[in-house]
Amino acid sequence: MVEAQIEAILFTMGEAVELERIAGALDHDEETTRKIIHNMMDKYEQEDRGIHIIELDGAYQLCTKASMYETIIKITHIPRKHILTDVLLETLSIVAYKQPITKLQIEAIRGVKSDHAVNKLIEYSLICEMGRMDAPGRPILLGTTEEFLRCFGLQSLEALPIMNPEKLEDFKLEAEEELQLKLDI
Amino acid sequence: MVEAQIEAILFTMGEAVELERIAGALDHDEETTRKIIHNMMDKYEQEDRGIHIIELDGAYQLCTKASMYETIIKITHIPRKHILTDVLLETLSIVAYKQPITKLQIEAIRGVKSDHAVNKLIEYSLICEMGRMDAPGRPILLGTTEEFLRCFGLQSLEALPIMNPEKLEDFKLEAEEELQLKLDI
Amino acid sequence: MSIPVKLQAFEGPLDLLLHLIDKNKINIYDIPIVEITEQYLEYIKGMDSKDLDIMSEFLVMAATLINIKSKMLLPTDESEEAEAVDPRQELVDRLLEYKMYKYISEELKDKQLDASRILFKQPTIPSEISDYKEEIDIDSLMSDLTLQKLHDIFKSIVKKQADKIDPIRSKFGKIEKEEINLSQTFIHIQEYGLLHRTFRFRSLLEATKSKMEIIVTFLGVLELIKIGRIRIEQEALFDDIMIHYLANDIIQMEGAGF
Repeated sequence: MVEAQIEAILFTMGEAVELERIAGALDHDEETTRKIIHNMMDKYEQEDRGIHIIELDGAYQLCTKASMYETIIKITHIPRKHILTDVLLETLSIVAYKQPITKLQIEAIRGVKSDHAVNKLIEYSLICEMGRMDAPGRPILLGTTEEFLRCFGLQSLEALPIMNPEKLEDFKLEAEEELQLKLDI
Repeated sequence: MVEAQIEAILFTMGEAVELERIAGALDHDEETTRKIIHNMMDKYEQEDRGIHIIELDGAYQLCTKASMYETIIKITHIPRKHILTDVLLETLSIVAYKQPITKLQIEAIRGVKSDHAVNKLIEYSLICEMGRMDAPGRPILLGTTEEFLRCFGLQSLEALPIMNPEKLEDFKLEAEEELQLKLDI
Repeated sequence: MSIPVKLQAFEGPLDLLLHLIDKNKINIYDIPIVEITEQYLEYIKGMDSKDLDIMSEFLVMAATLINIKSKMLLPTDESEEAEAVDPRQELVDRLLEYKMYKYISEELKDKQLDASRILFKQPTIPSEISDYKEEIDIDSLMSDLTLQKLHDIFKSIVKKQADKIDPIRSKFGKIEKEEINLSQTFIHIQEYGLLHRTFRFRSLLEATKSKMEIIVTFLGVLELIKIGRIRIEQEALFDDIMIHYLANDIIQMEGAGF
């Protein structure tokens, strides 16, 4: 039971914890605690364990065994499956056509928080920071990357299918006309 | 040896790791890997261990045992994650049981606007966008996240407390009893 | 938001109703609608009406209650008694569903408390390894995406935005008391239908001046769909909804069982 407590403490703390603090949390004297920890250290050295306790200047820390590095390298190198979900596509198209644009502006258009989508697109190097807006809080402006253009074989942003600004005007006019209609009545 | 590798992976990564990735790093098939992990899970339940493996929707994560909590708070301050108000909990339950669901559908059940609650839950990573509904206006569909499972100690959505239709029956019985009481008088 | 303190506890109209039902020890399947409506109205009278968003939700429920009350006061048609539906049924169903979620959220609260005793650790990838950055193959990521598709996606978003700059709704600033004649609107839609046979839903709204009128028109359309007098279709997402008037006459609302 004491061993379990020590394991839980070292796991949660992550960093090296002084013997004194461990003993204090367990209501044990330091000498007994030290003995228990060293007993545990032996157990951790068994083959079926991937982590062990190391001692650093009177403090103890739980960490991965060096022999496990290859496995860790392997798992960190396994490529994850990446797909452009509808959410990402939608966000990407907004950035492409409205850049430079802030996250808040994206969220206003989409009607929902978009941190996750923006972060993913940055991770994928499809969009990036383009500076900051000269406004309170100096929000970050986002735009598409060269990588993005290259994927479509585009020389520059001007080559994007035209939407702005005529089309936008059309939509606005349409809406205004309807408003006018109503006011006329 | 394989067990040691799995322990090292889960310890190092900290987060939930998909079975698929673990198997990939070990050069094992998923079924064998799954069996080994479940075998390990049993071992971790022994008295002298303070940590164990939990399953989250086909991924595995190392964490402390709940029984260790009292010991750990003696040594360190544990910041409370997000405290969910009744409004948030209510909205979250609706999303959990009815997902994928639109904000309008949530509002129909609650009888009140729910923008604030929905946005907060997204901010806390407890719910997320799951795409858009194939209907006029293409409203956003919401569902719960892995973080939701973790925060509520659920292995998967199937582990949600069952409510229909027994619970409804209970309510009905309750109501009928009350009615009976009244008729008896 | 400046609702009096005693009311702040209610999350919405359903919450308030459940409270009243509880307080009065009423059977949810047999709500004494007259009393409950009175109590409900009494409550919302005490509300600060400055916050229209909140107020309107409580008012919608008030209207529902009054509607149910009036229906219950009407004498039931003897011949139709067999299939008569209790006007309270829909409300009861909603209340039960809501109550269920309230109940389940209590259970979830307990689960969260239990789970909060479990602690995790941050990733500790050794520095020798952590320099590695995952390569993402953008070309395969983007393989299904064409410029045309990207353009279409953006177009549909802008269209949605344009719809949102709803000239009607953007004019809402205040709630006015007004007389909307439901049966008149019901007949008006049919007159319009007889005249045009096939028309855009939007064109029906062109003569409407207020939110209430739009709502009533919409309700009328729904009712006409329900009784099979009109058919609607939409060619593609975001297109206008087309309405086809199928009948050759006009019926009164009473006949439609409104």
